[in-house]
Amino acid sequence: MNQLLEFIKDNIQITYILILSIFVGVEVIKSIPAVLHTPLMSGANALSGVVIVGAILVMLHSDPNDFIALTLGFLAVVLGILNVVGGFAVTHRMLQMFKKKK
Amino acid sequence: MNQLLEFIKDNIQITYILILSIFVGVEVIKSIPAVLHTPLMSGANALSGVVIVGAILVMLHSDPNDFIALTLGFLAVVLGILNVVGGFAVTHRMLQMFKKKK
Amino acid sequence: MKIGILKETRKGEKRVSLSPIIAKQFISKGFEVFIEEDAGLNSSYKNSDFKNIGAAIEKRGVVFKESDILLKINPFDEDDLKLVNKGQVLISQLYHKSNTKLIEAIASKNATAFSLDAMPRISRAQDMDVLSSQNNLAGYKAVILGAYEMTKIFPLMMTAAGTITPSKVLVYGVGVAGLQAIATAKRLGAVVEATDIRSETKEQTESLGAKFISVKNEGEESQGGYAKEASDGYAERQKAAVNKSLFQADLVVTTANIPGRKAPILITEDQVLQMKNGAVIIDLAAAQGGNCEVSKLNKTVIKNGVKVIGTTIAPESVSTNASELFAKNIFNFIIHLTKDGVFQWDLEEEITDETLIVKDGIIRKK
Amino acid sequence: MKIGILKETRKGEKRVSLSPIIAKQFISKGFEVFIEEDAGLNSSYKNSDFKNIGAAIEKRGVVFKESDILLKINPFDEDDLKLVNKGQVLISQLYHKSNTKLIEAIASKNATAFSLDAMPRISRAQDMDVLSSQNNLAGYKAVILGAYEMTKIFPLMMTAAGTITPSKVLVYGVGVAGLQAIATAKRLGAVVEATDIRSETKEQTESLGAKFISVKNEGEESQGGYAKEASDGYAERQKAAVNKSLFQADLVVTTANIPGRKAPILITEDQVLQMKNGAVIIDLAAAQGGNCEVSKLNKTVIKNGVKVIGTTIAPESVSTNASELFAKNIFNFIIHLTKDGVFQWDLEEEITDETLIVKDGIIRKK
Amino acid sequence: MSVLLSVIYLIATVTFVLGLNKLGHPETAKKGNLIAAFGMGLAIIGTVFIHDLEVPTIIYVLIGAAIAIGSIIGWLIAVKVEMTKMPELVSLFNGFGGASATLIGLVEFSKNVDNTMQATTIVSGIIIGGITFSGSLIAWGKLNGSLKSVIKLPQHNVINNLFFIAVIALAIFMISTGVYNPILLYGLLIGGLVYGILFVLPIGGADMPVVISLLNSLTGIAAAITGILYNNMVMLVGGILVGSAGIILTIAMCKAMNRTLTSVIFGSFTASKDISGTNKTLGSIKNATASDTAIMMNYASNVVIVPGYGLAVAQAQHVIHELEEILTGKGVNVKYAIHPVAGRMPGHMNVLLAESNVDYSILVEMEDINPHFNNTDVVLVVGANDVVNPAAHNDASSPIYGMPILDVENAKHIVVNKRSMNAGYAGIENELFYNSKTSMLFGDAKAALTELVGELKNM
Amino acid sequence: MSVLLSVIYLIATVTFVLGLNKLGHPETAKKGNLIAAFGMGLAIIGTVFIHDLEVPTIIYVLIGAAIAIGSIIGWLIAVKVEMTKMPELVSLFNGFGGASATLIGLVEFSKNVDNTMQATTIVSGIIIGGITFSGSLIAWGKLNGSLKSVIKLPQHNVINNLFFIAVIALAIFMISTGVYNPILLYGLLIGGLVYGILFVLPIGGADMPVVISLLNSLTGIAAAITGILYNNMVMLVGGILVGSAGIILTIAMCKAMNRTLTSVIFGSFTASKDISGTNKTLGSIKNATASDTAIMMNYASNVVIVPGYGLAVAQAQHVIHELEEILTGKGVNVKYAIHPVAGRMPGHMNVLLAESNVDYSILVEMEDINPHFNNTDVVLVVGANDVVNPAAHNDASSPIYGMPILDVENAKHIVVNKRSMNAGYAGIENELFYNSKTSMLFGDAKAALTELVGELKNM
Ligand SMILES: NC(=O)c1ccc[n+]([C@@H]2O[C@H](COP(=O)([O-])OP(=O)(O)OC[C@H]3O[C@@H](n4cnc5c(N)ncnc54)[C@H](OP(=O)(O)O)[C@@H]3O)[C@@H](O)[C@H]2O)c1
Ligand SMILES: NC(=O)c1ccc[n+]([C@@H]2O[C@H](COP(=O)([O-])OP(=O)(O)OC[C@H]3O[C@@H](n4cnc5c(N)ncnc54)[C@H](OP(=O)(O)O)[C@@H]3O)[C@@H](O)[C@H]2O)c1
Ligand SMILES: NC(=O)c1ccc[n+]([C@@H]2O[C@H](COP(=O)([O-])OP(=O)(O)OC[C@H]3O[C@@H](n4cnc5c(N)ncnc54)[C@H](O)[C@@H]3O)[C@@H](O)[C@H]2O)c1
Ligand SMILES: NC(=O)c1ccc[n+]([C@@H]2O[C@H](COP(=O)([O-])OP(=O)(O)OC[C@H]3O[C@@H](n4cnc5c(N)ncnc54)[C@H](O)[C@@H]3O)[C@@H](O)[C@H]2O)c1
Repeated sequence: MNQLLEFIKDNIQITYILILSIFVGVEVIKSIPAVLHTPLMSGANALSGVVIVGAILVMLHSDPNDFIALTLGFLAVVLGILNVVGGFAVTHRMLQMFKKKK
Repeated sequence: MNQLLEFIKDNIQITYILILSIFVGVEVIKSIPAVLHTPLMSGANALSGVVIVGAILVMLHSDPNDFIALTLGFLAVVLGILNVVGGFAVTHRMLQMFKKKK
Repeated sequence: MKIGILKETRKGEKRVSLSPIIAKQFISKGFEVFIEEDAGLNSSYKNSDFKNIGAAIEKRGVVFKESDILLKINPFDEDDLKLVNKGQVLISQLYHKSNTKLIEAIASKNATAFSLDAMPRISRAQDMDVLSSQNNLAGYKAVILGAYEMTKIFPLMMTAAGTITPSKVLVYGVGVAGLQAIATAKRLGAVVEATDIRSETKEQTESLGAKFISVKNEGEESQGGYAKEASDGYAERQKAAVNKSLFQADLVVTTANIPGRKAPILITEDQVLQMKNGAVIIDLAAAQGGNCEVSKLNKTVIKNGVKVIGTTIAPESVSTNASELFAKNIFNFIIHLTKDGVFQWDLEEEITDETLIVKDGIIRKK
Repeated sequence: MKIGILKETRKGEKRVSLSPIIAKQFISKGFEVFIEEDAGLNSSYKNSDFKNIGAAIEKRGVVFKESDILLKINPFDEDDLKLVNKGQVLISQLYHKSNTKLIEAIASKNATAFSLDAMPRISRAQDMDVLSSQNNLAGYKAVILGAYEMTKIFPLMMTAAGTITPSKVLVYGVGVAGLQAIATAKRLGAVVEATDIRSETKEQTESLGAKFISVKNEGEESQGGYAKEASDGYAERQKAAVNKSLFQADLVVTTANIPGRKAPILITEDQVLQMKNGAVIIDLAAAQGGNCEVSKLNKTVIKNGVKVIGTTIAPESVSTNASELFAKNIFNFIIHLTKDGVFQWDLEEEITDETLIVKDGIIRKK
Repeated sequence: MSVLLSVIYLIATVTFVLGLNKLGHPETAKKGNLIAAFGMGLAIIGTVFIHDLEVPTIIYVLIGAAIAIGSIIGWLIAVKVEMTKMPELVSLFNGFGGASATLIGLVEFSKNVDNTMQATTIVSGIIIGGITFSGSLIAWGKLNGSLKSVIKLPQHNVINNLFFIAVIALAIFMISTGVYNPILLYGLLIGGLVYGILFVLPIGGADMPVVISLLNSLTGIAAAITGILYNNMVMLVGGILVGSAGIILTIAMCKAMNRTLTSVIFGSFTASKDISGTNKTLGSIKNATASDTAIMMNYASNVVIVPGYGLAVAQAQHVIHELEEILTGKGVNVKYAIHPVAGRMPGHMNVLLAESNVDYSILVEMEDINPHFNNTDVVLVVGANDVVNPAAHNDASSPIYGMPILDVENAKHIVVNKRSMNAGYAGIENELFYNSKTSMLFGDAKAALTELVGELKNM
Repeated sequence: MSVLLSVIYLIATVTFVLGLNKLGHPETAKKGNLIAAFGMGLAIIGTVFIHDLEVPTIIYVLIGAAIAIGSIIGWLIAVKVEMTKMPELVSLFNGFGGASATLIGLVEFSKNVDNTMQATTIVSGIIIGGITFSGSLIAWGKLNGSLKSVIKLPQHNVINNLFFIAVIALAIFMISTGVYNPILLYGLLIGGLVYGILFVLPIGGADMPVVISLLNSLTGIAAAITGILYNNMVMLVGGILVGSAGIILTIAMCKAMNRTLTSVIFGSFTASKDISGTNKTLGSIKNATASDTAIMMNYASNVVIVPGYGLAVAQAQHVIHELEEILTGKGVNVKYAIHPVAGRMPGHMNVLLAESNVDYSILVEMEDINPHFNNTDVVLVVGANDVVNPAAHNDASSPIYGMPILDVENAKHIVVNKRSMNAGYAGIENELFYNSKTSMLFGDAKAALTELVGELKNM
């Protein structure tokens, strides 16, 4: 508990950011029609691919000779971008359904 | 422009907090029934009395002999707390109207 | 004050000018009520119904002799007048403009007479207005009569044995009776159209969910909420606008009247000949000469397979309700005219002034 | 194949077994159609209407001589049978169970006969079921007749001359006719209640917005969707449950039947005596003996101020629609029985089996 | 800052968000207010007691005294004031908040102006605080009637904008040159105060709530700016919340009044609205929105609906029945009052309501319902006019004088739905519409009732 | 971090919030997706190019290659896959995201474990990433049918929870002792992976979407944790957004399926729902919610309503008319298909719909509407059963064989509203309900249609 409090004190702004982000996430989603559940889930999934930024940083910071780090980093980037690109593309396709027909 | 960017860089977390707070404020309010406009305005008004915190800080930091600062600080606290207490109390009274009659 | 209720003598008339409920209200206001024997029978009021609430059932002669006020629905006739005494107050529908002889006879008896059909159509007189209350029922019954006479049903029905198309109903004249006819036909599921010379009736027609057939009105045909006689031009334009609907109609109800005049002819014989085989026309204006050229009062004329029924008897055939409403109108009227059981004779007052045709033998209105 | 349409001979009957539209459909399927002169007149079909679509208008004798199939609505009578030839196919409502003589006469002519009232009530036979199509119209017209006969109007009306309370309508028997009666009375604004021995009719009644009066049913009264004769206990319980509504009713429509039996008596004379003065009873079961003890077929009996009208004529009085629907039923039936203009005589098939009463002089059903 | 205070501020911030959120729903609004108040209390107490400064007792006493005085006065005013005076009170309190921010800025200016950043915050705090203070006071004066007329200078807009630009220019000059001259500062303060007055003066009384909401939002921003100065999170986040929520609320209020924000602020010089609601002798009318009406009805026990000819014209019989069913479902007791001559034919309303299956038992005749109005919370008059016109009682010269009417005036609230201020059949004015208990819900009956039903469903 | 990159991250964060917000409304959803994607692209490009590290070209090449490969594969899969396979694809992609987080953790563990804080973030990132990865793969397998059976160990719940506690205990042990042993770490990784499998295995196929949403939320949290490690705002805020929005979405999905989150996760062992939708020979049914139906109709060009006896029983004639009016108002072409024996008396539907004033011209007879169904986007069957039962065509043994029916099967979508799977008048099963184009909207017609109308009004 004390540690948590210490952490909060040391990272007070991060804590605010965390809490405010949670609020934004919650508020943004509440009361959406059920038919949008799946596209929204898919869109959120694509966003969670933001982890790719970390994967890129891993690679940028890797020693060109650190083979393991490079391989793992490479894999991480591939998987991350798969998540991002595939995620947005799938979402886009799902949302095509909502085009008003003539 | 440059200064603004510098500021953002130096205070990146504050900037995030600012922007996230704006989002929270906007999201929280959107689509409320018109009859709640006045109570909500009143409630928000009470919240803006949070400036009292600054007023208290002014007094806490004042030299006991700095007569002007003390007076101004005193006034600031009185006005601030007026805003807070009066604001919440008025809001509460307005909201009494929404009690379900039997 | 003593009120005498006479049995209606006109053929086919089933109403009576007072109902037991209203009789009771009169009595509780301090009036005495005398009912001619069997006066209410055709409106399903038994003598005992009246007796039970404290009215006296009497022979005709006694009623004439005892009463201060004599009530009838239809104009007093010669037989009645023989029994009227000086100073008695007669109330009924007198149609004084067309019944000059009757009015003179009343005057010669030194009696007083109010005519209910002369009621001014102002807001506060609405609850004394027998024309409104009776025409309303007439509108309803005209449609029921039509539905009864037709060989088709009103509503659309999609059934295993095929689809029955909805009947088409056309209403001429969107006054009190016309509106109620529209409403009733609509309820039964017919497709209803209507037309009138007064343009404000368009909105009223639509407010009942029916379609209005607009005829270009050059503004000269309407006056203070009432129709004037239509110009020839109007009649032609009306035919052009309405004929298509008329020739497809299964039921036509005509109610067009011009106060104090003969009813306008809106459907000529020529038009009848072009109508659908099996169609029915109910001419509620028959007593004023009829809106249809071929209609005869209280007769059914069949022309080219079209049944033309000239009638005013519609309210008579719902005698119970008609009598109730008439009685309530009369009650409101008498209460308005009297104070503590005595006539006020406030001749400045619009309602009294307009309806008081003969006062103590002097003819006030012609 | 040649179809001959006979003019109905029964008194008061206005229908005809074929309409021009359906005649045209027959012709387009390759049939020839012979219409007896003036057969359609009372349903507002002129001879020319038939002629125009290609049917032949013929004298009675010719129709009998030329036709392979002879169509009527009402049972063939002695006069008809004289003209029937060997091998002809007769189609009409024969009521074979109660008309044994007629059936024997047909058999003796070596003719073939289908009875439409023997149609099995299965889903795919619905579009050939004349009982349904005609009873439906009967239910509508019964209410119109009632509204016409009553001295009250149906709807609630709050007017300047007082409030007219809505009429109370009570329907006995919630079959095809009963349901349509409920719907029609409801449309006109009446307060409607209904009762039936089959408990599934409660939901059906409520689906039309009316109130159902439940009578405790001990389960023994219903069978395969049809009513059985009620036990005495049931009759008593029914009276107890319904009497309050009956004595307040302005209009009562009775439609209760038990297939192949006399109609049950549901309203006794004693009950009629306790009803409201001015009430009307329309007894649609009068032809089967009537649901009301005092009703007489095609007569209006007035008892204690209550008008009791025994009728089956309701569908006849909407002859145009009734004929259309009947014709459509017949069309579906004949199309079902034939293939490329020739009878199939598939005696295994339920509809053919049940309706084919006499085949080439042999009586199949009794 | 101590851990504890950090956590307290964090909690306070969370209560602010939750409180605002709950304030947006009728059912939870009261709770929301209490939650936010609790958080505010926490933040204040924490600020006073948790710090590592050496503070002389006298200061504590002063702070205590200030808080006590302010609290008592605030509480008393809030509890005593009449219900109808609440909006002006909000304006007054808001002005105090702005003044407080200004005062803080003044003190800090004399002590802590080390860098551009601080100067910027302090100066903007002072200006914004000043604007809110004076603006709010003017709004207060307008609402409580002491400032009656709408005062406009010629070319008011232009003058306003020029003045504002001048103040900003002065501020920028001061900050960028680093000349932190107190005289300049007081100049800015006065500039802010004057601009506040100029800003609010020309705006009409009916638009005041919008202005108050806008000023309220500004106060929030002033608080946030002060928060940046102290690097104080609760002030920063709380202030921004109020600022952004306030702007959105302002826009929502404009929408509800069918206006745009710019038309409120600048358009005060242009023509008034289509539906004129003022009559020389009868006074002015009050507009209601569908959701006002919905809330009123939702919390009523007895509602009476008065249908008239307009209901028939709009063919809104099905919607009114739906409204009635929803209210009944919420436990409200609903009746229809049927005037004998409502509509254009005898029984017009009966035909109409029977069509939508309204139960006969809740249609009540005039004589029977009239005594019941005393006891009615809300009367909804739909497309009726003459049949509820009190002239029938009061005005012997009126053509409807003597006609019995529905005495809807006896109810607690009356909402009248019609399309305009046009007269009915009798062609006469209806003073009921100008009654202080009456609000007008303008619009075609079908559209307006549909909206009303929608609002009620969301409650 | 450079100013530019900070700003870029800020912009990306804002696009995430806006994107999510817009994804919540049918009209703006597509735009929302694009906005978020744009922000993501910006963040990625910024990360690669804007920094002050000395990075050898080979690394750039590798990064470029990785991005190119991943993008192309992801794009191809997304574009090629059948519409019906999309949910499983989401699950697969989500698993990749989790794996990516785990891999990052593994690399960082070998390099940067200086303090408890870092250790905590890395370890939790690895565990959470592992759970999402294996869990998502299982979910994917279940959805695409390769993992058909629901596998449950005896006492599955207890085992699950004990296992989870063990993993956490191990993690705490490792962090608190500071013994950053790679073997322990791989133990934790495997622990996470196994737990992911244990967690998803026993959950039924119908509940998979909820599970995917939950795992998705976890991936977001993993990303956020990684963001803390790098003090990277866009990862932190983006991850938390996905995490919190994901949880809310998960709960909303449970609600829409009439379940609770706990019953999905733990209740997989208890009995199934009331309305059983599976029939040995006919297959299983699909449920629709009111809002599914509303969206379908909102975006349709031609809608046909098939009323039946149930509409009459529910007395829903007024609501269906309202539905029709709203759709018409939205430019949808609406017709009623009237079967000759729908209801219980000839003309039952006509009486009913006339009461609510439905225009006669849009009531279409069976023969006339049947050819029109090919061309119909949505058929809404309300309380009808026998009259749309294809057994009349197909099954010679059926009591309704030979009866003409409404050929609603020819339409693109069929929504059937009734209260249960009960039979109609003829007392027989209806295979239409098991058609792959059919969804069932269970509930009393009046209630269900009212909800539908409500949803449509909000669009
Ligand atoms: N019942 C009868 O037998 C009968 C017969 C003849 C005359 N009258 C007379 O008719 C009058 C009846 O009184 P009332 O109160 O029912 O009607 P009213 O006094 O005529 O008032 C109706 C009001 O409805 C409003 N309106 C019209 N269309 C509307 C719409 N689509 N949506 C919303 N509001 C609409 C109109 O105002 P806006 O234009 O501003 O919307 C109008 O002021 C009485 O004066 C009576 O004497 C009655
Ligand atoms: N029209 C006539 O003249 C006539 C006369 C006699 C018989 N029939 C027969 O009646 C049938 C008519 O077909 P149909 O499709 O209209 O009706 P149906 O086949 O009887 O089906 C009606 C369906 O409505 C549902 N339902 C009942 N109440 C409901 C409510 N409150 N809300 C929602 N759904 C409800 C029932 O399912 P749940 O219980 O699951 O809700 C039922 O399956 C045909 O078989 C026809 O042969 C017709
Ligand atoms: N305010 C009141 O007190 C009150 C009371 C009763 C009636 N009224 C009003 O008075 C008006 C007339 O009512 P009424 O029913 O007694 O009228 P009515 O019986 O005199 O005539 C019936 C209708 O026929 C129409 N008509 C006449 N000539 C026509 C022609 N050539 N073609 C087509 N239509 C023609 C008239 O316009 C009228 O609508 C109505 O508007 C009614 O609402 C008012
Ligand atoms: N599926 C089909 O093909 C089809 C076709 C037509 C009718 N039907 C059904 O057949 C049933 C009977 O129809 P019908 O109108 O020809 O019946 P009917 O004319 O034989 O009888 C009318 C009603 O009277 C009722 N009844 C009998 N004795 C009674 C008593 N003692 N008290 C009260 N009520 C009593 C019956 O239950 C029935 O509802 C109905 O349910 C109808 O829907 C089905």
